[in-house]
Amino acid sequence: MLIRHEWIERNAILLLVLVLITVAIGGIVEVIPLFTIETTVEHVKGVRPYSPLELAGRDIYVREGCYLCHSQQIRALKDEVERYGHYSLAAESMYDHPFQWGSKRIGPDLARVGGKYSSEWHYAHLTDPEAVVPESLMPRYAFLAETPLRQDRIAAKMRTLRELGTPYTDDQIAHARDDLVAQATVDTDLDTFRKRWPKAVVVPGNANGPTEMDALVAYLQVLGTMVDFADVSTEQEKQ
Amino acid sequence: MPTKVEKDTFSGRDTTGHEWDGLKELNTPLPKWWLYVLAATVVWGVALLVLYPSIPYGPGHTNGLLGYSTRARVDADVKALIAQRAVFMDKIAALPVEKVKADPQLDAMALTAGRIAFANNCQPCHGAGGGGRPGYPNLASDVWRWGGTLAQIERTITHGVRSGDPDAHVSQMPRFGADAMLKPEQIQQVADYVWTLYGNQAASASVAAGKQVFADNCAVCHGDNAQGNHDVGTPPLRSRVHLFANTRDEIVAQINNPRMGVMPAWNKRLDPATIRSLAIYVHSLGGGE
Amino acid sequence: MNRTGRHAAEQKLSQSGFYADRVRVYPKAVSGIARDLKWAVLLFCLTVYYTLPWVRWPRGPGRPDQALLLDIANRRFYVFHMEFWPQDIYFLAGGLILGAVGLFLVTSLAGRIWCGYACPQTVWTDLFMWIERRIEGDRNERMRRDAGPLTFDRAWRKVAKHGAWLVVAFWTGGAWIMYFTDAPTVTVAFWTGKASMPVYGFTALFTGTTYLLAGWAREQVCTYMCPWPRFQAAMLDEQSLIVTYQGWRGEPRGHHRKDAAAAAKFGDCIDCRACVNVCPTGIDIRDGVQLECINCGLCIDACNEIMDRTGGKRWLITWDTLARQKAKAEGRFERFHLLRPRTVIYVSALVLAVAIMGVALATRPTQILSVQHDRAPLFVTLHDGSLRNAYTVKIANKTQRDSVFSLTIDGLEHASLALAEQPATGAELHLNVPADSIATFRVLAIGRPTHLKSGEEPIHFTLHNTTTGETTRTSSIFIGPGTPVR
Amino acid sequence: MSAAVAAHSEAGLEMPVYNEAVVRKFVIAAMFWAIVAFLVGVTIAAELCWPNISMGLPFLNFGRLRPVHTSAAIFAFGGNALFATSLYVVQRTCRTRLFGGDALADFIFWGYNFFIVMAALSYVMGYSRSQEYAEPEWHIIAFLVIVWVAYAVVFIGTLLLRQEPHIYVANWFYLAYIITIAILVLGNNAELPVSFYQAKSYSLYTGVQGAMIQWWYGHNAVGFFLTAAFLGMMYYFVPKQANRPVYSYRLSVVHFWSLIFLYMWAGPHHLHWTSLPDWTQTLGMAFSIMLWMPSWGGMINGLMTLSGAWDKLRTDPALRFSVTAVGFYGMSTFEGPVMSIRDVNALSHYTDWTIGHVHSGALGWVAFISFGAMYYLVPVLWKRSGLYSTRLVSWHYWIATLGIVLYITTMWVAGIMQGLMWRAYDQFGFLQYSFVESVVAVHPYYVIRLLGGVLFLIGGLIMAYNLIMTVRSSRTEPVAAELPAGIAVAGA
Repeated sequence: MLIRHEWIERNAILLLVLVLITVAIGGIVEVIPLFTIETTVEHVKGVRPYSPLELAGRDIYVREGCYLCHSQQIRALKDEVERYGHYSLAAESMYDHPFQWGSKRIGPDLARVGGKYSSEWHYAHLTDPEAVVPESLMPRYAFLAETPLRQDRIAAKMRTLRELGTPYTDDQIAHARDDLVAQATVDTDLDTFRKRWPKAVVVPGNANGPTEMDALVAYLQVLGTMVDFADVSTEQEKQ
Repeated sequence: MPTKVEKDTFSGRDTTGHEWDGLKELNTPLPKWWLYVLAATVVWGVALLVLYPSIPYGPGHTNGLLGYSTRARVDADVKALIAQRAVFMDKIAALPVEKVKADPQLDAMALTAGRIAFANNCQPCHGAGGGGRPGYPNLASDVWRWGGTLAQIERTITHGVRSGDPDAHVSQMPRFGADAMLKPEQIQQVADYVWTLYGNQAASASVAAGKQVFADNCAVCHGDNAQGNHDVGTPPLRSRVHLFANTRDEIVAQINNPRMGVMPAWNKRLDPATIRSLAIYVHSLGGGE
Repeated sequence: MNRTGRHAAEQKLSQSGFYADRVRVYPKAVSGIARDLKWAVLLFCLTVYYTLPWVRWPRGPGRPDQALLLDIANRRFYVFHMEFWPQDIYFLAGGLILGAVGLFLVTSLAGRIWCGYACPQTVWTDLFMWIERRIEGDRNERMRRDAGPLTFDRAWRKVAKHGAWLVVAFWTGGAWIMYFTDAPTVTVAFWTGKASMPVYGFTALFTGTTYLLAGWAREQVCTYMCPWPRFQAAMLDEQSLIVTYQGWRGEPRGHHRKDAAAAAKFGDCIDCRACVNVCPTGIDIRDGVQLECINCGLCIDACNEIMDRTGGKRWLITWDTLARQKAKAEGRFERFHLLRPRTVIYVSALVLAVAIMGVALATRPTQILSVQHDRAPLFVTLHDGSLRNAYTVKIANKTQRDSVFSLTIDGLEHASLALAEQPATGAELHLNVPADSIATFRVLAIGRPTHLKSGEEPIHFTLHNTTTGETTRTSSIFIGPGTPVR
Repeated sequence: MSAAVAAHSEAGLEMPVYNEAVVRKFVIAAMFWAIVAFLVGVTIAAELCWPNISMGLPFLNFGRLRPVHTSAAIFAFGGNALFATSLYVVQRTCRTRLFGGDALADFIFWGYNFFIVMAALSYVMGYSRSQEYAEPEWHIIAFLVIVWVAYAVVFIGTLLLRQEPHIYVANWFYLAYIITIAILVLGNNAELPVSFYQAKSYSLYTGVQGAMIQWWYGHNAVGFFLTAAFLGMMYYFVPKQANRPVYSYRLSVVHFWSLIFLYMWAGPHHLHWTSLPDWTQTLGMAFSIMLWMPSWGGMINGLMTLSGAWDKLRTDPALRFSVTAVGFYGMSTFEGPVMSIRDVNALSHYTDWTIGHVHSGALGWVAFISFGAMYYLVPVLWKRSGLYSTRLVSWHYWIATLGIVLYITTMWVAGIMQGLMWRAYDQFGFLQYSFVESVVAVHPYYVIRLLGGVLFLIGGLIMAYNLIMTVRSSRTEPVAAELPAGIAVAGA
């Protein structure tokens, strides 16, 4: 074996090729089956693509690096299930480009923060976390409430995601900007909106159009609320 | 470069015979303990692969000899926890709500069970912590339509309001304006009167007239002093907390064509212990009578 | 340079074979001051280790009476009269930092004496070697037996040795468990088969690791695996007191001293190899400081013994600093430099850290107050227009007595407090918290603040233990309409 | 070295003239980015003690500065140190000037550092993919790919032109790192821009597959960027500084191949108990455990190379850094497999234990081995007779070591405490602590951690001063002739 190694040491290209093969194996065995094994993403009802305002909010979540302090992944451990709710399913992040499971909890997990607190609380908390949670280590995000949300790109973003496999319908993309505004307006007629985006949470918004904070709160309020676990059997949860 | 196997004077070992920029390598064999530990970790690793779900193939993966699954394990853990608490839940189901409240252990259990049940069932309408929202009562305040004692709350949850359940709370406020039971100016007068009960100012003549209209038409349900009546579900109007009519215009609208809430009966969805726990939790939100 | 037979053996191996057989070290028994010191430290450490779990410390009814008990399951750590909660775990961090700085200090003063005397690996290896020697004899005897055929004599001794090792290892692993659960209880449970699986599992684990590390791996742990020798090697300097062969005195070495003329050519070292034979890591100290040396000083004892016997001068191998050795070789005198910037900094850091921890320990609060404002709803309007905020109040009573705490609030106009469960309100709440426990209360604060600044105001809670008189304050907030946004 | 020179002159061979100019540039950049990385690290550590020192300014918030810290530490400081040493080592051990000409080498330098600046600016301005250690948006990555291909061409070209029959072991590791990082970056950065004119893009992968690919990338960024490549650095500088042959060629062979094979499997241990399927988690755990000895192979080779040169530790301060680095490497590669065990991970994951573990590797191993290499390289590259002050090196060493001790002990204890508090139940079977109580409890640890970071930063500043003075002071006379074997010492 060691004698043959001399061959490798004397031939840079051979060394390169062998290294390439050696390092490729692990990734191939671990990654590819995740696409081919059908149970990897559970078949549960309720998970829908993000509404325009939620998607915009999610982009802000991604931009600000929230994942560095907050996980979005309830592990299958007793205490986490008790603290945060049903453990996360792979299906629940199937439209997340990219996933935001996180790796550190400086703050609590957010996988099921949707509906847990009032929207008013989220506004107050994002503006000045210490005002509502004096022990908080979170920085202030008051500037989000002063920054109007860019509305012109939302349809393009949804089209990009559709190319990547997110099942946005033509109807949804056609109404993207209307829905973006509607979800941040309390008194709009919501019937068509609700049909397109079930379970979406309408946030207060203001007369000048939605701000970045409106979008972020809409996103936070939908987190973990899409799947109704009363309808999910343990068989469906098997991976 | 000419290569030559040399002997290292310090360790007495041979070099491999090559030299790079003055660097040489000894041809020392591998430490035996290193190989042993490597072998041991490989055995350990392979054992894990055999015992647990591990090897993927096309459409599936091996399940391992132990039949282990993290999700099955956590489901079992949570079940065990529920079983540990079930001892208490059975007692909660067997005792009347006041007795449960009086027992500190059962009370603690009921509060926790109630908190979880509330988040899953009640929160969508009544808001987190029972904070309420327009049209849905705030359960944390001290204003009650159908009564805020433990027994009253339990009954409301069990049978609901205008839910179709035979024992549900039912009451109907007449459409004083839409059905022309009061004249428009009378409605304005009584609205002025009610507006003052909220702690606001209005023209005194109109208020006096409104007070009379109220005594003739409204006091029978809302009480002589507008204090409300739990039997018929009328809210106290002399208050700062209101469900549908927070502005004067809304008061007028409510008298013209009243809106009335509906709450489902929960006895078909939740077991008695959970309902009892919910009652104790809601009672603890701060407004319990 | 004189290379030893060990290297000759390795040399043979290096020419063939994929892996190297380990070169066995057969340390010879020795007596002397270093050995006595090592025995004393060993005896002390092992006595403490094996008996400490059995020392009792009455703490009153219903409470553990073990002097040192790390009760992981209930998250309480008992150390004599002190009791630690998970929140006090920073004392562990403090202890670790103290330990690290302490080791830095000791190393810069006196080299690897931790490795040579007090490290558990050394202590148990020493113990295991002592057993080995009682059963298989001293160095020469062991080497002869191992080289010879497998006779009955050799076989029973091997079996006896490993048996004895396993017993000691088991005893060690068992004692470890006793630090985490009541010693008498677990002992009875263990032998009646009623102990939990983790107890048996961890006993087996620690039995196995003790047996392997102290019986088999021995010096290889120090040479290859332990990171500490790397750090300490980097921490030694010219002024550290280490085991040193006084080359200027010993060289040239040689044992042909038939006549005076020949003797005059040689230094004091007669090249008897006694220092090599006793070394537990199998090195030759005469080659100077090296990676494997654990500073145990057994070679000093061996050399002194030989010198006494041959009429030579003692302390050819001794504890000394490199700077002094250099000076001596040049015929100069050099003092010890115990006070150097490094040691001074370490000592001051240690003193400071000990002082801080001492003060923290002495003034450790016996109660903790945690107040969290409810997030939903942020506030409630009552029928009379006053505002109410709810708080989750946790009180940890770390004393051993059931206590009544009074809770008051300041900073809020027209304030009153109530428990969510009880309608009665007042300026002060009286809360019962049982001994050694945390109690949670849902506290409602009602007020009529006339001017809430930007929707919220800071308020303060004061907790007073009516039994001990201790007072704790913490701040929180009171929220009303007109919260910062919208 | 002197032996080699002698051999050359005997054989009548010309010593090739190496491209050291580009190595010098990379050394300067590495030193600069080291200070930046430590400074930003200290800043965000302070923000975790007192969050409002960011004053609510978006570009100072933790979420935007933390990627600046990690990128500056790993890719800017670590990366420039790796470029400097790999290009230095490959020339010398192949006895040939860099392939591709000086312009291409300079392009790598300016290109890579431009990439760093672009990435850092993009984070603070609010462009991030929010994938750990892979935050830059698509256009920055596209640029990086060009630079990296140039790097691979130069490195492999130099290997092909080598004047030595065999490829030295350090170059195996450097080569593996260059190839693998290329695969990882391409694999994990597969993304579709919203428009060619916008920075925003969406990853091709979602949820569970995205998570697996991210940690296949993330763990092997550790495995190849921070481990294999720095082992390459060790394989040149430790034997060089000790002036001893490498301990075991056979161990190099076995641990090299086992390390690069096994490392690629270990990613899923970052996703224990999550919605990643159990089978993948088991693979990750099993291979992480098997990785222990291959990792330690490097440690053994580094340390045992020093036998026979142990006394050099006292005379060569740079070697002191290298040896301590190998010690920390051994500690963190033991801790890693332990933390990959599913039940240990249940406690340690999401806590500060992980942070402590990462920093015992990053500060103790990566930074220290780089410091050792840089203290060696600067006098050699600038042809000085020695370092400006060895006493300052000692100060750097002691201050930095104390900083690491404070950092990793507090984070370890804080992490265990968080883990215990999160899973604590009371006697009725209800959770004992709310999350925010664990936040309050870690505050003192965060303050001590900050102190540890400040000490490490001070050490870095001392080093920068020392190296600048080495180049500029008249105390370290320039030497025209060949290089010293170890480090000669000018000042005391």
